[in-house]
Amino acid sequence: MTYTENYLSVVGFILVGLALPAAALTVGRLLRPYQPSGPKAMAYESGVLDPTGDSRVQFHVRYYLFALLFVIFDVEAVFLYPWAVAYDALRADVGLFILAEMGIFVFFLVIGLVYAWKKRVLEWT
Amino acid sequence: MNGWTLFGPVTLLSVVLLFVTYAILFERKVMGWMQGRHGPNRLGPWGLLQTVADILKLLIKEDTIPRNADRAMFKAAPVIAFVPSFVVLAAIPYTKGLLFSDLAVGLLYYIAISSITTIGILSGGWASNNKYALLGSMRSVAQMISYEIPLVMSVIGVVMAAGTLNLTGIVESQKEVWFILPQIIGFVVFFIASLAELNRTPFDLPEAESELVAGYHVEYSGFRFAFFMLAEYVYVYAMAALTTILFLGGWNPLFGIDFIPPIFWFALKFLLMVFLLIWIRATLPRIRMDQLMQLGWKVLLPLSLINIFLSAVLKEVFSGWY
Amino acid sequence: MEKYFLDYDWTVMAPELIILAAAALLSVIDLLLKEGGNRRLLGWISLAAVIGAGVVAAQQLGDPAYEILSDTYRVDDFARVFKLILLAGTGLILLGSFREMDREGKEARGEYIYLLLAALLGGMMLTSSADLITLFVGLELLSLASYILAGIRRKRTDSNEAAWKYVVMGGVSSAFILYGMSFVYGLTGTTNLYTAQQRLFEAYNSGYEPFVLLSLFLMLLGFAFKAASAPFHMWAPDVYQGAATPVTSFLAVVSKAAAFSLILRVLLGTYLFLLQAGPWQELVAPALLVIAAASMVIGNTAALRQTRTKRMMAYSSVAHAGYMLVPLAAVAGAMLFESTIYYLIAYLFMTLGAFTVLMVVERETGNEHLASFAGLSRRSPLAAAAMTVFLVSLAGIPITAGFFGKFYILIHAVTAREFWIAAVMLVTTVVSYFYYFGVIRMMYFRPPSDGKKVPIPAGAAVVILISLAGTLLLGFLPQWTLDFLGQMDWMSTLSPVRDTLGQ
Amino acid sequence: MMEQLQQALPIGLVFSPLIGVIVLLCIPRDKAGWLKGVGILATLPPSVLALLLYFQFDARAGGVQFEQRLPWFQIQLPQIPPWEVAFHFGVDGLSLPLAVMAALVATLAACASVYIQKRLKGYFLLFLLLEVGMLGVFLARNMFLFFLFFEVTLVTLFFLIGIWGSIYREKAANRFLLYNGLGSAFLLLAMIGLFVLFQSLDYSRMQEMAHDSRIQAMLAQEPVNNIVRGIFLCTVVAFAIKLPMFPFHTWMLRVHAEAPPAVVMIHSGVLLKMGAYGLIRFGVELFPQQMQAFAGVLALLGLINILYGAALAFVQNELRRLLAYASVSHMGIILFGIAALNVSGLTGAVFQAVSHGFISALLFFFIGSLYERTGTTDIRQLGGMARPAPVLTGIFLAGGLALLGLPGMSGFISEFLAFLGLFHEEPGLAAAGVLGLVLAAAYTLRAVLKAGFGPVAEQIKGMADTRWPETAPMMVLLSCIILIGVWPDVLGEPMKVTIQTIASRIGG
Amino acid sequence: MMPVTSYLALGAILFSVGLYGVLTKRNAVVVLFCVELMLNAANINLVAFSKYGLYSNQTGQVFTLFTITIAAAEAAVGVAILFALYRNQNTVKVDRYNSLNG
Repeated sequence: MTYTENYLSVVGFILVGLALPAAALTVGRLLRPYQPSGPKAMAYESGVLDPTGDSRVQFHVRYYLFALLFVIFDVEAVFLYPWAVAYDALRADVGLFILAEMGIFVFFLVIGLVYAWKKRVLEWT
Repeated sequence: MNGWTLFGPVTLLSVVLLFVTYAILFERKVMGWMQGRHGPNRLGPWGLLQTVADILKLLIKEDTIPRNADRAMFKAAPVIAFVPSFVVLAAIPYTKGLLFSDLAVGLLYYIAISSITTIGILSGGWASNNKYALLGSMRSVAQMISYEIPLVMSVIGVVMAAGTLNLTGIVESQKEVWFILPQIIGFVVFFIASLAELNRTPFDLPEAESELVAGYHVEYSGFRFAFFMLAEYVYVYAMAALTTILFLGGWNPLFGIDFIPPIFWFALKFLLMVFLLIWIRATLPRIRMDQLMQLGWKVLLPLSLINIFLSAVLKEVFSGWY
Repeated sequence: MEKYFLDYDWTVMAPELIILAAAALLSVIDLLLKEGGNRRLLGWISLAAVIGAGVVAAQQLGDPAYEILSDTYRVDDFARVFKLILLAGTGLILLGSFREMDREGKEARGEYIYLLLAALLGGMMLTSSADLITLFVGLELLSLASYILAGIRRKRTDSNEAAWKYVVMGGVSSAFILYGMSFVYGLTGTTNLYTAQQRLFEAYNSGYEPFVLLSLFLMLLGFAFKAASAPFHMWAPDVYQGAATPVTSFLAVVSKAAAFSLILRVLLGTYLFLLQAGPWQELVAPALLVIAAASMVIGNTAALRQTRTKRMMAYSSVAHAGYMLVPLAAVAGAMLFESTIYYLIAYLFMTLGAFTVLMVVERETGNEHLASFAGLSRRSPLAAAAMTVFLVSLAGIPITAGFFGKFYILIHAVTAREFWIAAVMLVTTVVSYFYYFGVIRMMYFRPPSDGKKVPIPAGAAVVILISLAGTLLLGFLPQWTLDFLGQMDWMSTLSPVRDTLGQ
Repeated sequence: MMEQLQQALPIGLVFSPLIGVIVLLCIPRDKAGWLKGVGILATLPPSVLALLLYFQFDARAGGVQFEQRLPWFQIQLPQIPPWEVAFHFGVDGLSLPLAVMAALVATLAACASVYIQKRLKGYFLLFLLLEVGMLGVFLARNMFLFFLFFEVTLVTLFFLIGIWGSIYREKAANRFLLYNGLGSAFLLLAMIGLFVLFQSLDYSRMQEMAHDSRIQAMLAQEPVNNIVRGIFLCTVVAFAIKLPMFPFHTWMLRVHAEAPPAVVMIHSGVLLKMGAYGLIRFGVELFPQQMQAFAGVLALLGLINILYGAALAFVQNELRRLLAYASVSHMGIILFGIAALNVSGLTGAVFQAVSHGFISALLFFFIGSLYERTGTTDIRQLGGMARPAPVLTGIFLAGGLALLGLPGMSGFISEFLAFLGLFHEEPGLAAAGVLGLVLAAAYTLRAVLKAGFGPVAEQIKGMADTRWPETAPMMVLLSCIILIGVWPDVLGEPMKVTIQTIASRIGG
Repeated sequence: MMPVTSYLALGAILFSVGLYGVLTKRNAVVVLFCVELMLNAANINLVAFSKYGLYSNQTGQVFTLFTITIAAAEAAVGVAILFALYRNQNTVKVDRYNSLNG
């Protein structure tokens, strides 16, 4: 299969993937009842009263901290993947230096991880 | 674009839907047995039509949307969650010939597309304008991104060993020995992380009924709810397939028993993985949020990093072995 | 033949490696030390590393230019001299702020030190880069560390705001630089500065002039920001005011020096062909001259209105950026490198000295309003005298470093026949007398608010003395520095290293 | 050996006040007596050395004497040989009288500093640095050095005005800084321009080049001559501010009114003369053609200075302001002399510079003494001073007479020479200028009579007369004035050759 | 050279949108997004050039990897600073950040 064909197939998957919900929801609309009423449209909180206050409350900062950590380590993976793919070729080419190099790279990230660990960023409290 | 381009996905979709239908039943049955009860057994022989009935029920259920919800986003969220789960399947090879697209970066493709679902979950929770839903979706996102890191890192050992990101290539390179052996650490990390990615017990905190009512889909009903569930089970399918490919040698036969066709080998291993997932669900209790995060960052991530270097060392020691 | 890592002479990177190792080591030690414990050790280690790196860099001065890592990293005299400036600046800041950071934020002291080293490392990479990628990475390492440093007093709103403004504006300027770089790459297919020069020349001659110039001007906008020169100086006053004083002096001295090395390297390394091709005289030089003149005018006039010393110093640093751009704008003069670097060295001493005194005063009075300096001549005659010398030097009055530096730049401008920029320089210098002498007036003419002595911590005292000596020596005995700069091989900056294997 | 010592005379003279600086640094701040004593004593070596220089100077030989160069630094330049700057000092007929005058006035001003009350240590330190600056200005043989010393006087004077001045001292210091800073900027520009033109800043070298006919021809060509004109204008403006010439004079009024009298002695007596010196040294010597073209304007400005200063001096009641306007007026006479561009004019200008130096030093010494006793310098409150303080009034009278140019005193000689010079060139303007002399008589006598005679005013009833420590310095100044007045050659002889050389070069 | 024009246009549009957003948006988070948008505009250019440039090669993509990393780090730093600011100021409205002035 060629490069283009491979991705055409992916496009096919996307189309089919979109078609299923479209079809199912259309069919569902024909079949299901529609009787909206006040309490039904109420957001669920205790089941009796309207929800108190805005639900979009301020999140705890830890969510953001984990998001940041994620970004950093995900980007690390960006470098690890090409390296891993080309590992054999590079190993033959420049020897174990290639390993040492990645070792240095990972070492610095580990320092970052240890830092976060030590600063209790990783605690979910 | 030829016929296969659309026909293939449609066929696969049918297969997947079938799988999901019976995977749910299977799960309930297995859990029933394990817990010393029968599980669904009323509809159809052996309860075979139970899930079908459930689906039909969902189809005719009223679709309520909360007053304060962000309607457009509320409607779009299940679709955003579901579509990627199906699109990732494009890259999965079942045998050497049976595959939909042979992407050179198949593994990366899988990881990249699958993370889009997170957005669907987050927008669903946000659009519901409900505290439980929002909290559930935030937890879900936190969990998914936390475990995506070990997931991604644990595969690097495999990539190093195979020297390619192409999934067919990875299976081919397991002719001699499956990666589950040399990459045992990677496998363990990968498996645990995939459990978490699937939001399955013991990592099903985002939808923990006892804590959060039902998590991010608390306000969803009818078929919109169904699509969230569908997405989860399609991911079970996809993840089991991926694990099979990455660590269990895909369609490669065991002990050279090659009279069994490769597709059956694949199916066997795949079903084993599915069973394993169900088994764990029935066995383990749910863990706490803080334990969850610490496990991901403090245990799995370092392990997967170590695994990378162990793989390299292994390569040095056994160079020429595979 | 391709060369691989171990074939290179890694010793040329020794200064960078020392700093890198120190930064890594310090961050680990900082984690291992007890929280709230004494962090004095970190300061000493960092200082030792900076001095060690400086010694190594100094020993390499005069060696032939050398390129390492597939021609992406270039160690020539230009880079070495700039590295020495950066190291000296950082070393003095570290020494001067030993006590200061204890007070400003005990919890962030370790971070402060190794972020400073990280920023320094970024600056050193920047000066040595011969490749757009390394250049950009170095620049961002410097910038990112600086953003955090600016906000290191995280309990204080002004510090946070400073960091915020810095990160947004810095991000935009990085985007400009990167966008410009993308065009360079598109036209040349290479990220090597010197290869790009030849190919840009070809591209220029085959109908892509607009893109060549576009890339240059986009980058120039970004560079103007990094050097805090007009028209992108707006961040400077806010950031300088909000950041802790040692950080401010880092931004004012080290960051600026690095920015100038960047500007010189890119413009002279990659775009020098425009000089022969024509548009330099028509477009580039006027643009640079306008930037320089605008910086001088805006910096010096805006500084007049300030009542906070740090904001005043920020505008003053904008003005000094303008002065330092003059040699490059008047590229025809032949003392381009010498005059720029002489001024940078002078600027280093006088600005650092002034900021250290400012820090001492701020420490005692609790703020950095101009009024805090009232009666300093009574409260600490020596600090006041030193500050006077620094301010007089900043104002460019003989026999100080600032005068000689300006004088040198003026000669350069006049020999390049750029008379009007010389005139602007002089007039704005006179304007600057007002605010510099405004501080002096406070120190000497106004009575102190209370008669208490202002204590000067030992580290700060040493920095003040070194800066004082530097300021006076550079003004009074310029010959040493002139000789030193005269021996450097500047011309190698302009052309690629032909023979990296040393065969 | 002897010769070497003689060679080192100018440099020794310039830096001799530094001995005092070092000694002062060692004295604790609260020992007022010691500080004053050392401060005054420290100004003696320069005076002694200056007199030695004067007597050693070979008047007949003319030219530059006691020349000494100590290498300092050099800047590598493209194409042309490196630019060497040296510690290059020496005297010629132009600088000698001014240097001697400066040293003497400085000593006497130090004596007048006994009235200073606060922060004595800082005061004398700055005072001595100021002396270094002004001696350096007159003795430097290199424009770069000239500029450096010029700036030293600027900074030190800023502090002296700003800290020890009277009520509006800060404003005065600011104004001083702004104008003189601008002047220095122009001077710097002119200096760099001159360097580009002549590729050297040595006086001798520059003069040589300026009078080389080939170079003159080159400089007269189209694009270059505009640059030359620009540089010339920069030079003129720089020194016009210092002098001060008419539109630039306001800063100087404030300084006169606000600075402590001892500082004004130096300022009015010496520092203003740096403007005159610079105009002759750089304007006349280096730009003969431009100067000739400009002479008419210069004379006109001089006339304005004379008449404007005199007219305003006439209506002042405050003695300091009166003397400030009188200074403006007298500086106009210097401009006349320079504009004449001939031997008598230039001689007159230098004579006027020296003589006015002594006269205004004397008058401000008087004002210092007066203010110390009465707390006022307003002539309306000072009537009948002669009765309680006859000596002081006598000195005031003598100074006033010198100011208005009474024959037998130095002012007469200088005014006579300057006007004589200009009559040759611009008779009309010179005639108009004579009006200024009449006005001078009027305002001087008005002030002297009003303050010294008539009924005794309330405030000064109990005032004491001067004692010898104050009288003696004033007498020294007065004797200098009279010495020059009765024996002009004492001043004229050393400068004769130099002035003649300058005049012959410009063809005057 | 036809295809590259459209990529360049896309890049230019993204860059302009980002710049516009930085200059006009009042929400601090959006401002950060806009900065990222500008950086990504440059990435689009780089990748486009690496395929369709005058000299097409892989360097552009390598460069892009680096800039993505840097952009991520910049976003991380930006968000971290924003937290600190939010904690002290309790708002993400940029025009409320005005404690710095002369």
